[in-house]
Order: sequence, then structure tokens, then C-alpha cells
Amino acid sequence: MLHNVTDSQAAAERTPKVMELAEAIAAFVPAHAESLWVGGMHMHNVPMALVRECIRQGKRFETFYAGPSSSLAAELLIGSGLVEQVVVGYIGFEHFGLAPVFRRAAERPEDSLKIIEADSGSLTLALQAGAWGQPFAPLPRGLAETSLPLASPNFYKSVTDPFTGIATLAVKAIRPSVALIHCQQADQFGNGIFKGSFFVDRLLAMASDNVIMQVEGLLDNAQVIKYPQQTGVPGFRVSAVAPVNFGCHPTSSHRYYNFDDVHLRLYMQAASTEEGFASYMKQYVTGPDDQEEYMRRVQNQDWSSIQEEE
Amino acid sequence: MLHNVTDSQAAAERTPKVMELAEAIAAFVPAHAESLWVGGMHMHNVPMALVRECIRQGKRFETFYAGPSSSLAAELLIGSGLVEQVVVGYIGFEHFGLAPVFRRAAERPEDSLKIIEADSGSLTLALQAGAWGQPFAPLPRGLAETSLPLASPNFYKSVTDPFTGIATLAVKAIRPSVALIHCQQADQFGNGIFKGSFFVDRLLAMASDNVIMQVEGLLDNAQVIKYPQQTGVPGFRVSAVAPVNFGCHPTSSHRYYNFDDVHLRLYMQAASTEEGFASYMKQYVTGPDDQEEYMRRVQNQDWSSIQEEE
Amino acid sequence: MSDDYKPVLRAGSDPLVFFNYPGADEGSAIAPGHIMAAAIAHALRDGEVVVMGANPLLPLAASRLAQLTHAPNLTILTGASGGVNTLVEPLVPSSGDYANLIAEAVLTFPEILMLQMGGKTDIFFAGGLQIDRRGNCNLATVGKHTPPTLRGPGSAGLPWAQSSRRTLLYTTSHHKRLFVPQVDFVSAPGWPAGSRDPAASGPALVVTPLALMDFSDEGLMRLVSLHSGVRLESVVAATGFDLLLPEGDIPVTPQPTEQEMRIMRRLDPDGLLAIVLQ
Amino acid sequence: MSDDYKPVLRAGSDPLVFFNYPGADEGSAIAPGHIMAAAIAHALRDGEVVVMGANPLLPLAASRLAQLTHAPNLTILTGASGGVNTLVEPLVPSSGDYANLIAEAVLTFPEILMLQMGGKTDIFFAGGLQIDRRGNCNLATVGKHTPPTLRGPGSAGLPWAQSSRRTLLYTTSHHKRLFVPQVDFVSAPGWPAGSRDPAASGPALVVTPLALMDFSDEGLMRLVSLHSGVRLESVVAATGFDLLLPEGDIPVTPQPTEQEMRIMRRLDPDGLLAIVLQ
Repeated sequence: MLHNVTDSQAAAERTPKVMELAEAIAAFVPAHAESLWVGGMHMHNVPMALVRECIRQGKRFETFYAGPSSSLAAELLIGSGLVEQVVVGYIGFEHFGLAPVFRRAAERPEDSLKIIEADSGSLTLALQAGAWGQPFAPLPRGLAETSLPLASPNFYKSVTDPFTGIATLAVKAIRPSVALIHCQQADQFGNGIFKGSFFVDRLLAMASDNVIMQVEGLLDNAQVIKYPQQTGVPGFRVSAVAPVNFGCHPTSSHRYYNFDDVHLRLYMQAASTEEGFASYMKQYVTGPDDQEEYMRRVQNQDWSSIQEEE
Repeated sequence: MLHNVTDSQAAAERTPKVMELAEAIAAFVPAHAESLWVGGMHMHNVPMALVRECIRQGKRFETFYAGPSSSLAAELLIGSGLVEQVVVGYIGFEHFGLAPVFRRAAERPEDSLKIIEADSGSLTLALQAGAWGQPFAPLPRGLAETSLPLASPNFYKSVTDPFTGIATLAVKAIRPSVALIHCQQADQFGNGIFKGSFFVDRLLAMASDNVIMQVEGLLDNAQVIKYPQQTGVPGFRVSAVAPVNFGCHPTSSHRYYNFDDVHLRLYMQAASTEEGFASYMKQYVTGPDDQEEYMRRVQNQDWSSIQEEE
Repeated sequence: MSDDYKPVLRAGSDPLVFFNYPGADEGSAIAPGHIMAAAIAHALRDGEVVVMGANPLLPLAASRLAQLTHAPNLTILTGASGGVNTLVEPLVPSSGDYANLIAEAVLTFPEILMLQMGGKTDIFFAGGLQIDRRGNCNLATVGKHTPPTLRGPGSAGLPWAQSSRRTLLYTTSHHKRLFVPQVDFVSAPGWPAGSRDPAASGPALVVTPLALMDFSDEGLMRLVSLHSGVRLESVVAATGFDLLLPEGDIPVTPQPTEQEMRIMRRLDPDGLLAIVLQ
Repeated sequence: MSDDYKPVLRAGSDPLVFFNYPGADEGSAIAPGHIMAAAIAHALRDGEVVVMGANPLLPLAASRLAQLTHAPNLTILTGASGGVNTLVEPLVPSSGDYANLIAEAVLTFPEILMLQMGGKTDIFFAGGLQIDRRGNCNLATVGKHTPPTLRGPGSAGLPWAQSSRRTLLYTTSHHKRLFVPQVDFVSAPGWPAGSRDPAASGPALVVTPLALMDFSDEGLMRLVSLHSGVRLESVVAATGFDLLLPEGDIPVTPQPTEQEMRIMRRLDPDGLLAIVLQ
């Protein structure tokens, strides 16, 4: 009834997708990629190790989709100057405050960063349309009464509902060329498991051209088969799996660790000036060779001094 | 950290949604409903006890969505004359053969049943658009090369993609007024659990006005809270929960029982003539007062005689 | 906790143990946050479905309070986490928290948006950098759009506020830069000019640390009550437009009852409700 | 099996134990079904993603055979069940079966359609009541549309065949009512008139109990090989249009190897592959 030994032998011949973090980014992220969407939301499940590695390798992205709710990933990518255009659903830090680098880039008189004003619902519907191969997504009623269509006339366009004749707004389908996502666990073939929230990541994995997944740890394919309903991302959608400890730090990894409020406040404080942001980047992003060195620097940080500054 | 006793006390004050099957149908299905979508697919997880009760109570449906893959539910509803119009994705019995009642209704020269020729993908996209409050769903490329747009010019309409200017086909959003679904288990507040496949039922529950759920058995709310990722249908989308044994028979209930091949072949044989279908209906649908009597009749059936006829 | 639970980074980084806000106290006194949470709770009706976005501490406290008092059939959708009817105590300040999955179901975030935008929720909670007298909210840009004088996070889920029957607006401060005659950018639409269509959905209530407000039949913001100890002049001075006043004496917003305070202290033993709001 | 597993209705109704087809034998001889499954397996390439709809026994056997021989990285989506890479043995005849969830993942059916229609699959399996020389398939109505002489189940997922790189057509019989000059209703589009765009997706292979066929550069059906013991005249007589013939001698479809037969007997101990096809 169950799969037998011969199957396991065949499975052994399957090509594992496990790679070193740097190798995965080098192999599957073009030097100048069309678009990027980073998984997780707010300060949760954000694949920060993958993001930091993209920055270390100087990968450039024509469009970064900051949806539905981006925080530190958007900050570091924008601050590194690697993003030409950002489509904004939400960039912020919830109770920690507004996003300092994004603010500075947006409030500067010179137009260094192109910002497309959007919203989380439309971005998600556009991603869903992309996954289904639909050309565009008509929107529910309501958006016409906001300032968005006027602010972003190329993002929101009007279309006539062929069934009612009523004009409705629509957004073009989005198929990210690169998606970075975090699962708590995966097997070597990329079957990924969310131990907590799914956020938009399951849909993201179905819609994107290249999906690179970081995980806290690997588990056996046999474990995956035991609870197949638990699999959040089917392996065939994944190009590479990179195991990395505390890869979401300073954001949370559901069930594994909470977001690091001390480090996040350190970031908020540092990034409040350009110089502070530059030294944060040097200390924590471009300086460390890899995630291990990053974590050493995080752990050697003098927490007490930071807490005293409050 | 966890919810404590006071919460459980509050939960005790919540209004349970558990009802007798007949009561649930009487309360939440209008005498003449606009539209009906029945969960499950093929010979699996079809809420047949709810369907049979609708027929017993003579509920009429303007439109029945036979999508993505309907079998016995479509047959009984069409054969009872309670459906005015059927939108067809697929009606059949896989390896058991074509649907005899649907065939007879469609092949009759007189136009007693209105059939809208559609497909499973478009029906599902229309349901998804309904759930999101989108007015319509543009379709991926490909459908224009089939006979469907010509056969169903009111179901498929052309719309111009406002981003590319390319003509594309679209379908109107579907929001079923009544959805019947089967979960293996639920708590008394309607939090339903699929022990196997989800089919379209989670989406269906999110899109429909009235969701009536049958379950094999009830479980405690505390169990639901223990594994919230397992909840397939959140309780607030459900109007009533009706516990019923073998409620999917003769289709399967995943993990609980397989489809009943003997009974299905009995149906196929009986329904091959109008008289045979009428006596099947009398014996198994309109005759029994309830699911218990139905199961008694099923269990007293002389299986050996049927098998000998092969 | 499961056997695959990882050693924590350091004390305080456990996903189910939350840091104390600096200055958090026992919250024994009644703070504006408690008055606000209770006022919001009173506005929620039994059987309704509420959905909240980022930074949901106040609406979450209010919704739980309602559930534990007069509205046991309230359904709470906790934004990013996808949690349905979270039971976590103490409450946590981030919408996407793992702790919010001590709940009855976990939906994907597209499903949360689907339910909200598809009209399956009754209450949407919103706030903004600017709110005007018609209840328009701005979470995008203050000043001209490019470049703005203040860049906010973006409109997030606010454009779909009207998909819920009622929008409840809440703010953690009350001043003229926030309550402006007209927002510079409409993220969530308020009431249109002219008289309100009684069947239409839109902003229903505004709760600030100073006062409670609703909207007139013409869709203009109107004072309902002043929180205990707040003077009318303070509210008028802190509001950048002519606030409609109720006829007769201006009531005082009801103080939370002893039972409500007991529940709020249990939900929020660190007194976050008292601190977050100044 | 879990502790909430229910007592079965009667022997044979266990969700993981399947009935024997009447007449099922040990399947020791090589039947057309085995030749067909092996031929389909050979057409699948390592690393491809295949998706199948209703009544998937043959494509499922072929895909598993490919996975267990030359294509270990093949991904199998088992239609209605949502199972990804099902491992169940013996194979089951219904696409929506619980048994297909002995697998690596369970997707919802909308997700299966999303992956198919969104172009994330390489191979789509299709069949029909009618197939014509350009590979158009009809699963809806034979004769005029209203009323038809034969009402089929409906077009199901066939209209989206082109969203997969290649469509593999399979039939369980081969006769003139099935292989017609032109289908009465196009459920799945075949090759358009004119020469084939090499980059276009469409029907690639047709596998019947008699023969193996592909399509010429002009998009016309062409005999590739005859199954062992089948004469060309039989195929020509059973095909309702002029089948293109290969140049030179007509090859015989490779018989399954000993290893392939061993695997197929393991996947299908009841010989369903031998019975379903006449």
C-alpha cells in the first residue's frame, strides 16, 4: 500500500536542491533581474539572509514589489541603491515606526528612487493573476474614490466590465522574476513547511519564475510524505534550498524565534541618518562574509549599551 | 500565555451552529434559490446527505454550477427537475462512465434543461473572482481557440486588456447563494476540517452567501485551537453544521470511507432508463425520511445479486 | 512546544514570549488607551466579523474585550498572521505574530484580503497620518505627492475600507497635523459630499486619546463624547477643522467598568495600552 | 491510521483498500495498456511537471513508471486530489482519491488549475469523445450542439491544454467514431491550419490501444509505430481520416522491458491496465 524500498531508491536518484546561500543567489538571481518579491510580512518570516546575500553580490532589480507589507528588506535594498523602482503597498515597522531609509529616499527632492504608489490588495490580486496566467486583475469597487488611480495612472487602468458595461479599475498581472522566501523546514527537494503563518508566500512560490528558499533546517523526505497536508510549498516550484541558522534575523521565524526588538531598535536609530545607515550596512550586511559572521556580530553586539540609550 | 478558563467560559456562551440536517436545509436554503454549488469532486467528499435533503424538501435552484467536476449530485438534482439551468464544467463518473440522467436530459429534443457549456478552469476563476468581490475574471489565453465562446456567448465575453490592448475572454464573477460542503469534522461553531483533499471547498466557503456543512462527526473547539493550521473552513463562513453518518455515501469521505463502487454501479444501471431512475429516487432519495433510513436501505441492499448481474 | 523548537537566540527572543515595552508598568490606572479600547468594544455587535491590519494592539484589545463581554460570536481576523479568533494573552503588538496563531484557524494573507475585499467582514479598523472631517484617511504622503514632506508607509489595505460595512478609525494622538481639513492623499475614502446614503458603508466612529466622534447625516465628523478630564477647548484646539458638536451637554465617554478593566489588565498585563498612547 | 479512523461500512469500503475490477487477473501478459503506459513514459523527460485530470490510471501509471526509471525528477500532479508526487501502490482509478494523498504535498484544486493554466506544467494529458487529425479534442457534445446525439461530460480542464508545453492524448479504444476528420466541438484546441510554430505548445503524441502517433510539421496526425501484432490496415480502417505514414518501414512500438513490466505489475497488481483497455 505504501511506497516501498524501490521508490526510496528512485528518490535517492533525484537531484537535491540544497545549496549554500551564496551559491543559490549566484546561480538563480541574474545580475540585473527584472523584478523581485520578498516573502514574509512586517517583521515576520522575512528571508533576510537571502536579502543580505543579494546585496553582498550586488544584484540589481528593476522593480521591487514592496507588498503586501515590507519592512527591513525594502530598507536595505533601497538603501543599497540596488532597486530602480519600488511598487509600494506598505513599507514600515508597525509599532517601531516609519521606515527611515524609504522616508529619506522619498522625501529627497531629486528623484533617485522611482516610487509607484499602490496598495496591498491590488498587489496581491496582481500576483494572483500572474500565477493563473491571467493578463490582468479587475479590482473590486472602491479604489476609484482614493487618490491612487491619479497618482499611479500606469499601475491602475480603467476597463469596461463586458457583462455590465460599468467602468472598473484593473491592475496588470505580476509574475516576479525572482522570489525569495523563508520556510521553517524543507526536505532536500524543496518541499517547504511553514510552521506558522503562510503570509503570501505559497502564492508567491506559485507565481514566480525563480523561487529561492531559505530554511532553518532540513528534514527527511519521508517526514514530508508523512504529513503532506503540511507542505506549504511544493518542491517543484523551488530552484534552490539554502539552510541557514536564524536566517530571518532580525525579523521573526514563526515558531523558531521572535523578531529581535533590540536589534530592530538599533537599526531604527542607526538608519535615522545616512551615515548611521552606512555604518549599519558595513557592520551587518556588506561587512560580514556570510550569515555566520553576521550572527557573530549580532551576538557580540553590546545590547546593554543600546538599551541604556533608550 | 494560552487562553484560560475565562475564555472557555466565554466560548460556552457562543451560539452553536449544530443543527439537524433537515432543519439546516429548511433554515438556510430558500424555497427557490438563485444558485447552488455543491462541494467535493467526482466521487469524493460530495455532501450527498445535504443534496438528498434538498430534494426531499423540493428546493428549487435557478442555476446549478456543475464545476469543476460533478457527478451524482448533478444527476439527482437534474433528474428531480429542481434545476432550471446547469453550467457545465464536467458531469460524469470517471471510470464508471458517462452521467446517464444528464445525458438523457441533454439529448432530448425538447429543451427541458438549459445547459450552459463551460469549463472547470473558468468556473473556478469565476468563483474566485466572486470571493474577492471582483466583477469579472479575465481568462488566460487559449479559450478563444475552442468552441466554448461561440457555444456560450453570454458566459464568455470579450474584454480589451487595458494594459496591452489585446482582446481577451472573461467570465462574470460567481457568488453562489447556497453552497453545500462536506468536512470530515467540525466543532460546534463551524470550524471545519478536511482530513484529506480540499477540492474547491475552502474557496467555495469563502465565496458563497450561505454555507451549509455536513460532517462525519463533531470535535471540541479545544481540539480545533490545538491545530489551527488544520482548519479548512473558518466557522464564521458557515451557517449550519449538520453531523451525519456516511453523509457522502455513495461517494467517498476522505480518510473515513471510500466511494461505494457497488452502489454506484447499481445507480448507473438503474439510471440507464427513466423508470429505473424513478425507482432509484423512490428507494434512496425521496422514500427514506432521513439519512438513517437511507443507510438502512443501502445496507439491506442485496449486493450479491447486483454483482452477479455483471 | 514541539520537539523541533529551536534554542532561542537569547532571553526574550522566544516567539511566544514578548519583550516588555520600556516603561511598561502594571497599568493599574485607567489610561486613555483603556477608555478607547472600551469605546471601540461597545461599538462592536455580536456576530460581526472584524479585520485589522498593522499595529493592531488597540483594535485587538477592543475586539477581545467585546468577545469576552457582550459579543461572544464576534469573529476576529488578525491581519498578517492570518489568525482567526486569536486567544493569545498577553496581546502582542505585531499583526503578523506567531502568537496570534493561538487561534481557531490560520488563513493565508491573500485569503484575509479576499474576505475583506469580497465584503465578508463587517468592521475594518483604520488610521492614518492625516484624517479629515469627512473621514478620508491618508497613509501615503503628506504635502505634495513627489516629493512629500512626510512619506508614510503606503496605503496598505485602506483603499478597501468600504468593503466592510463600517470603518472604525483610531489614532494614538490628537492634534492639528493629524486632523486636517482635507487629507493630501486619500488612502481610505471617507463620506462623499452631500447627504449620506444610509445603506452605504464608510467611517462610523473615530476614537482618539481625547474624544469619541462619529459622522453626521451629511458625512461630517461630529463629537460624541469627551474622555474623562478632557476639556472641549482642548479637542477644538487640537482639531484642524470645525468639529460638529452634539446638541445639549457634551457627554463624557463612559469609563471602563471594573470588569472591563479586569479583562484589559489580563489581556495586557504590561500596560501597553497605557504606554503606546500619549 | 489515525485514531479517528471510522469503522468501515463493509469490506471494501476502506478508503485505502480498493475493489478489484471484475475479471481482474494477475496481468502477467503484456497487454495494450502496458505498451501504452511504457510509450507515454518514454515521452516524459526528467524534470518535467505533469498534470492529469479525471480517470488518470494510464497517465498515472506512465508517469510513475517514468519516475521509477529515467525521470526521477518528474513531478506528478494528480488532478482533483491535489496530491503532488503520489506514491500510492496499487494505483487507484479515480483522480480524487484519498489514496493519492500518499504524496509530498496536497494542493487545493484551484491551485492545481492555477499551476496548469498559469503555465507551470510541461505535460497535460487529455482524451475525448472525438479526436481529429489536427489533434482537436471533444469532450462536450457529438452531433449538433443542441440537442447532441451524444452528450459527453463537458470540457473540464481541456480548454487549457495549451498552457502546458505538450499535450499527450490517450484513448482506450481506436475506431472511426473517435478518430474523426473534424471534431463537432473543440474542447481542447489542436494544431491550427498551416505550418506549426516550433515554439507553440499543443498536442505532441497520441497513444491508442493500436498505435502511437505524433503530428507533422503541418500539424497533421502521423503514425509513429504500430503496437506488436497490429496491422497497418486495422489502424487505417479504424481511423476516420487519412493518417500520415512515416517514411520507410513502419516500426513496431517498443514492448515494455522486463524491468518496466515488473514495475507496472507492482503499480497495478490487479491488471487494471490490461482490463480497462479493450
